[in-house]
Amino acid sequence: MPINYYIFLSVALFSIGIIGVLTRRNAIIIFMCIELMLNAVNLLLVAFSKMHHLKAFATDVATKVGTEAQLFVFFIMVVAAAEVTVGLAIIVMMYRNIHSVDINFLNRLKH
Amino acid sequence: MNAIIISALLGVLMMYMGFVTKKTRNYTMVAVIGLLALLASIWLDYVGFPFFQIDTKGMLGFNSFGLTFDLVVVASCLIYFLLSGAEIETFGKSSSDFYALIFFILTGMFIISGMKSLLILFIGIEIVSIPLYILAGSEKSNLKSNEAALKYFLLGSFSTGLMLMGIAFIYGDSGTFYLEGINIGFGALSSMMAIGLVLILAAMSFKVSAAPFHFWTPDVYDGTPTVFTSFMATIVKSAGFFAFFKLFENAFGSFHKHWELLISFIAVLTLLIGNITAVFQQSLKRLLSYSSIAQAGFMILGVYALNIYAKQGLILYFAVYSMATIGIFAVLAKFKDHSIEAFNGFAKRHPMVSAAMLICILSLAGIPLTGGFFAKYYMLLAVIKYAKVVWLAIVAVLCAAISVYYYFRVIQAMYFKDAETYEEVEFSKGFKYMMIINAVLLILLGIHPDWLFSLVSN
Amino acid sequence: MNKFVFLIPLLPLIGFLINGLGRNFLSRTAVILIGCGALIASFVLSLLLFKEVSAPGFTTQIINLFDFINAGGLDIKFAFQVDQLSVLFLLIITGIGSLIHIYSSAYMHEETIPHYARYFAYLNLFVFSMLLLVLGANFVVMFIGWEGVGLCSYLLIGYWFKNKDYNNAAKKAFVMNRIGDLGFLLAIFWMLSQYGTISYAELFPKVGTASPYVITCITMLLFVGAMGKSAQIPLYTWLPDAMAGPTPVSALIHAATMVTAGIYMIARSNAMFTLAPHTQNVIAIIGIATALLSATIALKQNDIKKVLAYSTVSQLGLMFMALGVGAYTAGVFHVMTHAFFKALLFLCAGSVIHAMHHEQDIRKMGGLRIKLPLTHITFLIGCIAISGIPPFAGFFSKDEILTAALEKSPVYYVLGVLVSLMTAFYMFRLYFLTFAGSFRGTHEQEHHVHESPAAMTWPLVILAVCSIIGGWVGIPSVFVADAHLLGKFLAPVVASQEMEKPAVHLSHEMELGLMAMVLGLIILVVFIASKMFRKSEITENTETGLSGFLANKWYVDELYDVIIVKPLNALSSFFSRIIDNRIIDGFVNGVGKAVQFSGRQLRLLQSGQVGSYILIMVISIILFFIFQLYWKF
Amino acid sequence: MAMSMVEILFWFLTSLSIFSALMVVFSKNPVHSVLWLIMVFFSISGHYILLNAQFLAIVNMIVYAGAIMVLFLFVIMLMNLNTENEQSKSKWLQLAAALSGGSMMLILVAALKGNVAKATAMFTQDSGIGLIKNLGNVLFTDYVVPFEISSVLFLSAMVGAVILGKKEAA
Amino acid sequence: MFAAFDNFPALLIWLPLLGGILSFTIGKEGKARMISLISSFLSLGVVVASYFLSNSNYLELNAVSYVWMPQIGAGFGFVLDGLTRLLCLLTAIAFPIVFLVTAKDQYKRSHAFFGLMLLTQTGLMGVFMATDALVFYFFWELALIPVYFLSSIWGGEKRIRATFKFFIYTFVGSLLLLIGILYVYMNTSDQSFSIVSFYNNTKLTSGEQHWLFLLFFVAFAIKMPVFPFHTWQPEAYEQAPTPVTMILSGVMVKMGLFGLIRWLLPIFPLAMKDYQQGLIIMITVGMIYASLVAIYQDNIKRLIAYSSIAHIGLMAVGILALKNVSMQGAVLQMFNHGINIIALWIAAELVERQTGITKISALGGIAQRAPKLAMFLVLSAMANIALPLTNGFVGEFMIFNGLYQYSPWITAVAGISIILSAVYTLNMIKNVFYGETVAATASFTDISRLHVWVFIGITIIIFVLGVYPTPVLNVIHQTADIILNRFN
Repeated sequence: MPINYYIFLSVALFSIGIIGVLTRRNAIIIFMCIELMLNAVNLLLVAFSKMHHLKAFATDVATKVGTEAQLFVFFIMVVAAAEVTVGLAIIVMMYRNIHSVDINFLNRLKH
Repeated sequence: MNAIIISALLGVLMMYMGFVTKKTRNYTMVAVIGLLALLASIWLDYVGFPFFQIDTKGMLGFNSFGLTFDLVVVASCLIYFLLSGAEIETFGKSSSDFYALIFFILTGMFIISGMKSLLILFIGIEIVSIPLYILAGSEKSNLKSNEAALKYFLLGSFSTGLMLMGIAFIYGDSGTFYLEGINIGFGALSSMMAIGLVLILAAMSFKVSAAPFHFWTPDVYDGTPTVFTSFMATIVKSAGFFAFFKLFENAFGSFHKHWELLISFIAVLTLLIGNITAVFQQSLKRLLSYSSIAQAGFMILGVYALNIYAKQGLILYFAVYSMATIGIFAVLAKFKDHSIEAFNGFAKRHPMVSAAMLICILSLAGIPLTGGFFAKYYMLLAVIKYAKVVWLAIVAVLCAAISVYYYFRVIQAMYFKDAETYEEVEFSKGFKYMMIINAVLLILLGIHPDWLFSLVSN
Repeated sequence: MNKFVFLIPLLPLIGFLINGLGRNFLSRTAVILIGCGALIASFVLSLLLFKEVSAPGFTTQIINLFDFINAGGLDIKFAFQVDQLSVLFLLIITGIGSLIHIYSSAYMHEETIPHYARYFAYLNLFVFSMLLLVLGANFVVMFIGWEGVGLCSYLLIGYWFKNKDYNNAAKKAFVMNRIGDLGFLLAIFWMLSQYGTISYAELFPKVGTASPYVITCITMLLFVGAMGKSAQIPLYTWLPDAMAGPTPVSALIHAATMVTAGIYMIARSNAMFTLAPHTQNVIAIIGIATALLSATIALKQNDIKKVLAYSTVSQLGLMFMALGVGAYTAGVFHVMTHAFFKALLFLCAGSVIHAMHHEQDIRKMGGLRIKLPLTHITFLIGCIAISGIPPFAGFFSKDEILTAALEKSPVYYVLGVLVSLMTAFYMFRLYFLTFAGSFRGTHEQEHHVHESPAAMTWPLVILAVCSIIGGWVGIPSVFVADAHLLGKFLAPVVASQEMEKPAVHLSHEMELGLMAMVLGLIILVVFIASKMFRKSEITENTETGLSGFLANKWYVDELYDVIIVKPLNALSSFFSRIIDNRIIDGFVNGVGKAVQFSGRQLRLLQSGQVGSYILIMVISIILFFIFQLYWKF
Repeated sequence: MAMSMVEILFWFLTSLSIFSALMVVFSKNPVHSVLWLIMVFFSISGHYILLNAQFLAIVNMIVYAGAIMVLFLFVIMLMNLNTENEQSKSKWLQLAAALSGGSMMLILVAALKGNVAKATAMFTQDSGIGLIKNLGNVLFTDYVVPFEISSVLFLSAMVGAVILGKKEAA
Repeated sequence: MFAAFDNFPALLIWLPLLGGILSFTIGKEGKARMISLISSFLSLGVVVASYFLSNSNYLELNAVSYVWMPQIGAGFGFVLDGLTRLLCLLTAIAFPIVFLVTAKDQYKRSHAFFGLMLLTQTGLMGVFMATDALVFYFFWELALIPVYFLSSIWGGEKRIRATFKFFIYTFVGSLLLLIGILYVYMNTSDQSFSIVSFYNNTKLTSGEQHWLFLLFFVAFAIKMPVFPFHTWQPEAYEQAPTPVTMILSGVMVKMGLFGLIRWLLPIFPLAMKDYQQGLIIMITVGMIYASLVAIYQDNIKRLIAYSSIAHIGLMAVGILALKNVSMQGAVLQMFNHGINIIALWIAAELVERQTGITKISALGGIAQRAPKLAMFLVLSAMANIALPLTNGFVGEFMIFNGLYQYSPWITAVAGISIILSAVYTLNMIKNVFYGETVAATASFTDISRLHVWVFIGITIIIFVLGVYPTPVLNVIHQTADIILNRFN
């Protein structure tokens, strides 16, 4: 499979994530869509990792090129986990106060 | 490296302070002492005595620019603690946790200051951002604070997504996360690189609240408890700019020509929106958030120019802008009413504090003899040096003139107007002296900025 | 003697300073002593100087006092020039000035001491300025005096400053003078740039080096200056209004001295004017036109001072005509004789007004010859003199002018004669209305009418004597050959104008014949006037038709009001209200408002909705993509 | 042209992930969204395996699909959001959102169509960098500093969760 | 920074600065007043001493220089050459006059008032003496800020708005100036802000010079102000407290003219040549315009403000004509105008203080009640409209003379302003001082002995310079020579 397919796939997922963020009003769904975007990135990074690895592999079979991207994905997951913790805590806190997670109710602060 | 480890340890220490003592005053004391230690350790690092020698595989590296930045950050933070410590203490027992979070944020900044890889940048930015979401929502029963936290969180994660996508594309194009690696071998801008660049630019613009990615700023700053707004709007923003600058200098410097127009557009937009929208604000807190956008517009000029003047100027700008804004916020935090009218006749009631605040405002407005002048001066110099076209500089100064309009509204309220009813605000002696010291420092930086920026060598 | 020339102007200046600064401390006598004393001392010095100058072998003396302006290639010295012309004017100024000072000491007696002192101070300052004007060795010093006399004229016209009309008159005088001054100033600059010098001694010898065009322009500009100061068309309207000042002031400033400054200036720079025939024509035409216009106006005026004022304008017109036809000596001669008789007439008028308690309307006078015998006699002498009846002074000077005019063009002559006739008519109308017939004022006034004190009458007598014999220094060659003392005296400073083609070459017989004819006409006119006005009754009915037109001074003031004053005010109000407040300031404020407005609008973008924030971010990123990827630059 | 097994798998996973992603966005019920998202994660893990990144595939399943999504589910249940009561945004806003998301994709695709790397075949054999042995090795040698640093992140997240989670003292 | 107190420029900066800080901190009204008086008189003494004890050689521009920021080529350089000397003298004279005139006035928080006044003086002195562009800019702003506070705190009814407009307007100008300075600095071969480098070591193309010229000019034009940048002025003058107005119109507007001479013409000679005609025409039109507007004004302060616009325009034209005579004349006139207009303001202030009115049509007859005041007013008004033998005449004569060499037509048009100035000045005198007294002026009392002495001092200056300007001209001619040499 050419790398472009992966690029297009992850771009598509990314865009779907953005559309989700834009169209939904539920904070949790929005957050999920953001996670979707992150996963698109992860997929792309892994694909690129493979691509660069294969390029290097052609000349050097012991090459480690590509490792860094996979580790980056690992770190993204780590960070995402931390983010989810905090994010959900915030959403829950919000819910406690206004009993809703609709972002359209976030309108006390404007202008 | 000193700074990262020590501040992380300090963070952990502060986490456990809550178990050691219940006296909130002590938290501040420990934090301040910790900061002093941090300052000393960074200074030692700067003069060439690092405590730790860790092989980071070239992912972290400290130069005079980064270390000077660290110094500025710690110094500003020191002032912040001294001025606003009392406000943090009002959070009671958990205030030690907030100190911990702030130390973690500082760690993130030090990581950013040494970053040489996109991975480190990403981790650093997240370390800074995640505690900030919490700080924004720290006033749990306050709906505004909730709202600020959620807005900040959602928008922040979104921008993180954008940044990561950008990083992915840049990796796809260059095959490395090292900034130097990205920088070499790219004469022409491939489409992948261009996309990555735009996405990262957008994400970084978001972090430094540059238009059109600034929308979170006023709302979040407004909703966040004032004492943390102060931290967010100053020290954190400096870190954002540092990352912005360092990233674009080290990773994208070689194809500067390809993105200068885009960033100049962002700069102009930021300047215009920040300044013009600020004109109509009635709340000082909100005004300061817009002003922070406006100041960001000036700092972007430094990113636009990417030369030694920009480097030196940004350091100066960070210091001066942080000190001035922290000073104003520290006073504002004592008020319940955040409208400008609340300051009517303030000068008569508290001449010392208002004089110090006046200096801060003048500095923000960039009036000579205050550090703010030289900060702006350096940005202008950098732009003129880089571009040889001055339209950007002219736009910037016209916006600076607009900024005078709203900054001086505060001065007018303090000095020229009288209030019939006013909120009684108490200032401790220490606070007053600290404000004065802060103001004096601002003036000193306005006379001899070279003391600071000469720390940055090329 | 040269070393003391500076004292001549300095003494009045000192008088001014002492009287001006000490007005609250000095006694009335001290004021008089200082004020008059300074002038008399100056006069004595002038006499001494005259003696020196009139001695044979005298050459022009230049006394450099100090460098006034010496910068950037501009070298202007504060210097005096002593020659025949300046000495002549010195004598007129200090002589008549002294008399008027003495006269004033009695005339102004009603004023309180500070104001009395102020009056003398102004008068002294005036004399100082006038002396600077005539003594100056270059145009700048002349200009200093020139504007100085303007200032004093302003101050003295507005001397009774409580009265708004007087202030307006004063302002009008100053502003009109300034218009002329601008012309003068431009001429000075032009001369400076053309010749590099404005000192007479250096300038006049090289006048010819410039092109005729330049000379014409410079002389025209100088003449504009003269117009303002000497009240010629179109800048004459201030002079009748200037009668608001105390009468001695009118006599000194607005009859005898200041208004003749223009004549002095042109006579002084005759070397230049001689080379500018076009200017000369203009001067002659404007001169005669002014003379005619104001003479007609004078016919119908009822204010004793106004008649004299228009008469002055008319006489000045005649002088300018003389200058215009190249008869500089005649012009200066007429300045001198006019100074005598017009000062005399004004002082007499002052005496009348004094006696009548500030009544100036001749319709309310009449029959004063019995009550004021001395004034009556001297006034009559003045009238005869001004009407040009020999052997009184006016005859000689006027005759000389007319003769010169005839040589240039018969038109000038005829018009000049006409002016003379009208002069005789309105002067005798004035005389008869004032002194003949019976008293027409109130009984109370009649009761109080009395002859003026000696300090007022003695100057009258002296001036009357001068008015009689003053003309004898210029006896035309028709009567006695080679008897024109003044002509001989002034010869060194007045370039003889070469007549290219005299229009009419006069034989002595013809000259005598014309003289006799004119004289006959004048006597006829006087006779008519006596018939008409000797027993006139008060006519209150308003004048209509031509006489109304004349009584209203040809409506010139109204005309100026419509074409200059009103448009200027309208323009200034337009500039102030519309352009300045609305447009320029409106723009400045508009920028501020625009910023505020856009601030108000832009903040609506900050809707508080996370969704719209993200939408804007995404759209911006899309735009950035398009820009970065597809924008070819 | 016959497709290899791997290719069939690729296209299956691709269509599954895109479909599931769309379902995440368009499901009315939040719980369904979560479930669809888990589906996306599984298909992406499948892609990882295809790309010989086994470690990440496993981590993705355990951490993301397992831990994180459960957390989401948990929260949704806690809040009793298990209904389709979410009001949708205005039609115009949704249209604008879809349009901008779509054009974002279009632009990216258009820009990347002529990419140089297209010729690279992705499924050839490699040295197995995606295996846990290799990655672990690198993570604890070269990447130990970032690894340690991320502990700070977790510490702050922990502190934050505590701060936000605990009841207000006063 | 300042190594020693052994030289005049340093003294002139330090004296008012220390005086200002001292009176700020001392907090007591009487003492603050005393300090400001002493300090201002000391400054005057120093300037006068510098006239006799040092030479005015322009070539020693860097005579006094302290290292400041060597990395960026900025140093605290000051000089007292002829031009500067005259303007410093003006500053040094103006402040004692103002302090004396207001000696009996009460100001709330007067220590701050005097402190700010002295800071303004520091700023002015610095502007005039600076030989380093950055220092120049610094002091340029330093002179502005205290004035902003002075006017906003102690000013009239609409003070905040008017002063704010004034501040922002001039601030925009100075920011543009800053850009210009930075650009020139970038193009100096030795990366220095020193004026010597600006003069001699810059390589600017003609195109660059053109727009740089405009940047500089706008800043100076706003400060002067010339038409059409003037609309801040009438309002600011009207609303500022009179002591401040005196400084503003007497000294501060000279900053713009000074800037033209020292910081504009010599640096951009090529652009100057090209813009000369347009600018001169614009300013000349502005002079007539301002004079006409002045005629319409019914407020003493606004009238004087507009008259000032016209007069300043004349000086600007004199400078821009690039003729030696007119440049010297303009410099001389800067001094003269400062003195004269301060005298006018004193008169206006004294009228306002007693009657509380500045509306011309509501006043009248003051001369009857206050002959001394009337006398001095007429005197200074006459000097202001350049009557011979007053100082105004010499300056205007020289300006017109030089302008004439440039263009007779423009001279003629500019000359109209002489006539118009007579019109509005005399109108003012007529309506305020002459005529019958009105209700507001019925109980007017004459001026105090102190004011008489101040006026006498001013009068002496007016006449000495009007009759014998040579000593002053000797001081300034070298400046004009050197600047104009750059155009040959």
